[in-house]
Amino acid sequence: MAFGIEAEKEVIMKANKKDVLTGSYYIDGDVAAAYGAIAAGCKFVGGYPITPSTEAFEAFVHRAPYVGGITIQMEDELGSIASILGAVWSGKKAMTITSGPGFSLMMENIGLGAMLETPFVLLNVQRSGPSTGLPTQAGQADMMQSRWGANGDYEIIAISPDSPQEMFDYTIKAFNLSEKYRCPVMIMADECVGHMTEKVVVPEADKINIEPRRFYKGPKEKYLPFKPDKDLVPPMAKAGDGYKLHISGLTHDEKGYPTFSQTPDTKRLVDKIRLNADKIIELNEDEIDDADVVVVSYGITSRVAIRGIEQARAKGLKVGNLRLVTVWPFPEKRIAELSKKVKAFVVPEINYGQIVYEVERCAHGNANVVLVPHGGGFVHNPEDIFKAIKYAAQEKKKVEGIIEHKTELYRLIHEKNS
Amino acid sequence: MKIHPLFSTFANAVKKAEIESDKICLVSDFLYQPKISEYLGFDLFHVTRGRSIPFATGMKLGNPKLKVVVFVGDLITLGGNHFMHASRRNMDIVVICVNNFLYPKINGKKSPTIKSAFSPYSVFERPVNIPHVARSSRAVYVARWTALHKKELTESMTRALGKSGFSVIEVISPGNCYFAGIPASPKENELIEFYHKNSEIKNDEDTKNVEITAEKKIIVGKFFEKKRPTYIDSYNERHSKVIGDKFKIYE
Amino acid sequence: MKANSKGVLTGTHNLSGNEAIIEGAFAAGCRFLGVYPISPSLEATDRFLQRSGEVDATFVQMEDEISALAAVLGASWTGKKSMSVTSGSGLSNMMEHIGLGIMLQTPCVIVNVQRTGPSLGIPNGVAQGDTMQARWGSHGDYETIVLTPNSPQECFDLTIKAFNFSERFRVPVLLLTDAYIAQKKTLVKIPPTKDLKLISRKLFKGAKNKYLPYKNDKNLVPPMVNVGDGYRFHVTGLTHDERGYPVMTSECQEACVRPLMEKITKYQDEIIEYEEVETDDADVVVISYGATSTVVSKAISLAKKDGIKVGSFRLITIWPFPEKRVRKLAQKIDAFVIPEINFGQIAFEIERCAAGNCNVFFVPILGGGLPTPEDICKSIIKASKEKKKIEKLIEL
Amino acid sequence: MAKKKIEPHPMENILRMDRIPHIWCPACGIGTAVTSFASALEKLKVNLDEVCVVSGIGCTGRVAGYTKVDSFHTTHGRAIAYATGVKLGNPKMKVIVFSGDGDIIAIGGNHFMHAARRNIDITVICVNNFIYAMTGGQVAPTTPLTAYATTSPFGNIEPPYNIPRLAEACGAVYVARWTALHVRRLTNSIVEAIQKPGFSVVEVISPCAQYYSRINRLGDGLDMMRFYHDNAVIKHNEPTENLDIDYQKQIIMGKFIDREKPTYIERYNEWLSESKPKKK
Repeated sequence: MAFGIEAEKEVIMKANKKDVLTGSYYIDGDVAAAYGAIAAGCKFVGGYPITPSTEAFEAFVHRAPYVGGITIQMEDELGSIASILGAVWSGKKAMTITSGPGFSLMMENIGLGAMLETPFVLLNVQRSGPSTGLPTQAGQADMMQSRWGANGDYEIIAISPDSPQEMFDYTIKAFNLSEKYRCPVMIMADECVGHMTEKVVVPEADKINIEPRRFYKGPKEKYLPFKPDKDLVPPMAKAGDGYKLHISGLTHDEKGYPTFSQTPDTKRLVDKIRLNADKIIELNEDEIDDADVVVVSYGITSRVAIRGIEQARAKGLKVGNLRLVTVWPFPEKRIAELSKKVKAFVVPEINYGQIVYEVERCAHGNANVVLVPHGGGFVHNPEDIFKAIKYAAQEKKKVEGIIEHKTELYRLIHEKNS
Repeated sequence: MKIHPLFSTFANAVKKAEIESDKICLVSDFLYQPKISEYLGFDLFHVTRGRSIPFATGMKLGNPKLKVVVFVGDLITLGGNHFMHASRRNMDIVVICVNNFLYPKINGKKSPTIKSAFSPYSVFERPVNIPHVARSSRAVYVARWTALHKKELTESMTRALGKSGFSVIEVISPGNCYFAGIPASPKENELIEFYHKNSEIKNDEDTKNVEITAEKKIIVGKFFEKKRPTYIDSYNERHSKVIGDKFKIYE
Repeated sequence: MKANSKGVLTGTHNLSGNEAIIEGAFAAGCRFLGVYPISPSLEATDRFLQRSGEVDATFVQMEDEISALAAVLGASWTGKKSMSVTSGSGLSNMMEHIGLGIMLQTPCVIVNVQRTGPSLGIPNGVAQGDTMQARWGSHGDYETIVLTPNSPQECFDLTIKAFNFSERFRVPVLLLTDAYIAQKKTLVKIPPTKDLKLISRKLFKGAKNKYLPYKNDKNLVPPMVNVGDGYRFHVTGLTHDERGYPVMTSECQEACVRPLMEKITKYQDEIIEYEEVETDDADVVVISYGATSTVVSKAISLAKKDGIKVGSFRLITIWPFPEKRVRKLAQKIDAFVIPEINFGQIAFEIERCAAGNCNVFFVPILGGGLPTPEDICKSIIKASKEKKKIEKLIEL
Repeated sequence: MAKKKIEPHPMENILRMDRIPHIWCPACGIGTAVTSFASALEKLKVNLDEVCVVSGIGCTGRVAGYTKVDSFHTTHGRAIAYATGVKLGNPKMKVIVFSGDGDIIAIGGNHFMHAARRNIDITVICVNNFIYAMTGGQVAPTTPLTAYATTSPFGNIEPPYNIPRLAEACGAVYVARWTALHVRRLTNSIVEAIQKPGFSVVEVISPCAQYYSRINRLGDGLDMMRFYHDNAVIKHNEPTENLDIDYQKQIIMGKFIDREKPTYIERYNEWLSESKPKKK
């Protein structure tokens, strides 16, 4: 018998008035994310400064004392993520903020978070890599890392906002998803969105829905920390409430005790996301229905792509726009569906090809896949995206594999030399 | 089930310190004895290697009412930095550092705090003087005992539990197998006897002089005690001073 | 280049996978190990220590995996072939420095003895859950070379290969083994010194003031120098120009980072190695690597008794992925069957390369132990019965 | 017009002139520390080919890029670990880790502690400006109590580290502290530290006019220098527990520790010769 969420499914919780600074602001994406976190009820941030995510941490530090929150600047990223895991288990909603190299350092404990089914939010304001790379400039090259970066099998949810307003909105959503599925949720923003200053409207508190933590409600002695409800997510308890928890990063059974081989129950870590994917995935679609070419993009690139798409439409091309709001879990079904209808997908991203592999996989050879790469340091030239669309619309042949569109920058750097 | 004497000592200390057992939370990066939580009635978190102190930091800040106790084995390797910084901040946690002269669970590999005789590879490695590092990083309570100094250890633990601030108790005890409730091998029993015999109680000794070396006896005792505002105390004090009435005391 | 006979233990020895790796490393000329102990990679460290005196190798046990790999990178720049050995969560900790190794183009070999994950998982449990991590684990764009042996003998051979690749392309190369291969003991034949073909990094020979640390040669790999040889160079993890000085523009990023990937993709045909058995007229091809491949051959012979035409395709190089070959195979056959001790990693990659030409069946195996041949055989039979094309990864 | 002959810079063989101008703000003390380091190398008359500078991330982390010796600009906090590898790989090298307080003491604290414990023969020059300057003025583990920073907008509540004390506790063999004003003494200290076999630490207190003094309204770089002039006192061999730095209070400088201990490589070789199987 499952206790917990079933009983109070109907209860819709609203944000706390004190936490929401209703009004409209002219702020950057980092700050908006901090405001969003506070509105979502986040009371703890363990952080470590790293460009370009620092502003989010700073904004949280400034507001925290007024909303009953607390912050700590830890000694490194390993410490900051471990501290938020601890804070979550003592009952707080928590977030950490990082970028590039810091994200790489967090890998081990992201695995721990997934293993302990700890709901937390990680804001990664991506910069260009690898290694130190370009600290102050945009990149989108951590997308695959967010999904695969830690050892072992687990699934996470990743959201990619494209404006400061979305940084606010989707930070709240990220908290809601993490509480609902008890998994790490990553906000994969990028430097452009993080440092972009725009109007952000903070709605009234009662307009903001909050997913409460699914605390266990049954008798204490019957509590099994990893016994799932029907939706594969177990209800949670917090330390200090007398549940005699044993929570271990080792492979464990329902009780939380270590086991010596994986049980089918371990697979729940991936299944709870994979089987609930339809409920999690959010996409923005525009003129998809009769499109020949669909541009698949996310984050800041999706805003740059609009210009390229408009140019192409002006030339009479039928171009649809598919924006991934949730990047992980990947919208497999939708891409597979579209692949049968369209000629080609055009995937611009600020990396040398990551999400494009997923698009290619889900297209199952039904449509061409064109990659418009950008090494980082800036956003695409919309012209490149337009040219790629033009090419994709004209290509009659089915081309095997990913077609890489040679951008202006590529020609400038590599063809001039040779 | 056989419980390591250390745990019974700890349970006694909790009783003596009159702390509600529900509020006690153990964090460890090397405990392999899951049933401890059931037997002793504490919450137990087993986290990634070396990260137990930041995890505990988060727990304490998340819910200041908890009494967070960290049991660590190889603290001074992976987690040395967290140790120093939590100590500097005076996070209100108790660290029980089981210096077992062997890496727990890892085939008896060298640990930095090891004396040359016990591990073939460590001759050229210097040991860390845990009490001295703790004191230099401003811990508020520093003690060291061997596992057989039961009475003194209980006292130390009681004191540390009752204190607010970063308290460090180094416990010298061999072999993790033993620690995990598996019967000790004769060799381990011999070792634990050896440590006990080879130790000398010197309370309030300057931590500079308590380095463990092959030449002299292991100096044990309560070395240092002080009072200092904890992180949360300073947070509340400073913020209520600067912000005034709008600030709600964090507790 | 020929090997230094000092490190080569010519003859036949009974070695575990872990030990064979160290012998391979010594034979390849490795003289530095930076490590932090973690099960189940310990025998490797032990072996290195036991033999380090004989071969004049340096060993350091650092305080964590982060610093272990940092020390390896530092040592590599002094001209020593260097390596690190780790497992599971240790690899997660190394991620930041894999990025640095890529950016500084530092040759080194990282051995990851996979254990069951995520997080601490099962310390001695067999698993293959780090294959995607090996490719994508560090931030930013990069390409890497990942090899997976399936026997102690291959552990030896591939370690030499790994060093050769890392020296040739100046990249960190990963060797992914698992708890099963690492601890299995079999006879390993170590050839005489003169038969070992080794590659060492190309050293810069020109005038000292002419040296540019990141001026690529025609193979897109810049020649290297050693610390202390008087070139007084500067290298940085920031995006840099040929001189190694940071430049903060997207032009420089393009010029700096793309060759890091192209130097591998360009020569992938020379890197990629796989083993095919009876794939020519097969209807079903089983794709496996590492520990699972040791079971697959038995499963195939079982399936053949049922009259199914089964072939085997074993990945030896996982990354770069043998895309071309898999694509070709997909056009000829009905289905791929992929048993992996994880919940789906390489299977996604194969689904991608199959491009809808054949069905892709994925057999997730629970970590901790090996699958039985019967289980895999059952999956093969199921796969062969499916005549309809299903455009989806099918989990069995 | 006749071409005016440009006189070579006196430190041209130590600094990378092709990278000048550097990125440091006016009135920053890092430049002074680098100059002291360069003069120390000149004084030492070492073969510059055998000197290696390793830096981490941050303002001081950029030092590696301006010194014309083998130089590595590595990841945040890992400079000491990287240097350990360089030293062990080639024991002939004189390895200097030149980095900031955030890099060495915050994220790299563990490596600092363990390299000191092992007594790896490297020299750490730690420029302490009390703040994370590269990222824009966040609180550092050396920020004095009550000082303001962007992540301590209400005043710092964490007691700062006393770097010499930490170094001593972990086992460093040479520990000194100077301010960016005391150039001559600083240079002498760096000379001594590099000559000293073992883990030596030189802390350089440096003004950060852009962030630390701006956020705390302490005036410009010159005011900071004046402050050092008035408030810094030299006390050699002072017990390290007295070396805490309070907000705008006295700064004690000097050489505090100078002791002998076998280095890691010495111990390692000793062990090797013992453990090698004896031939019969």
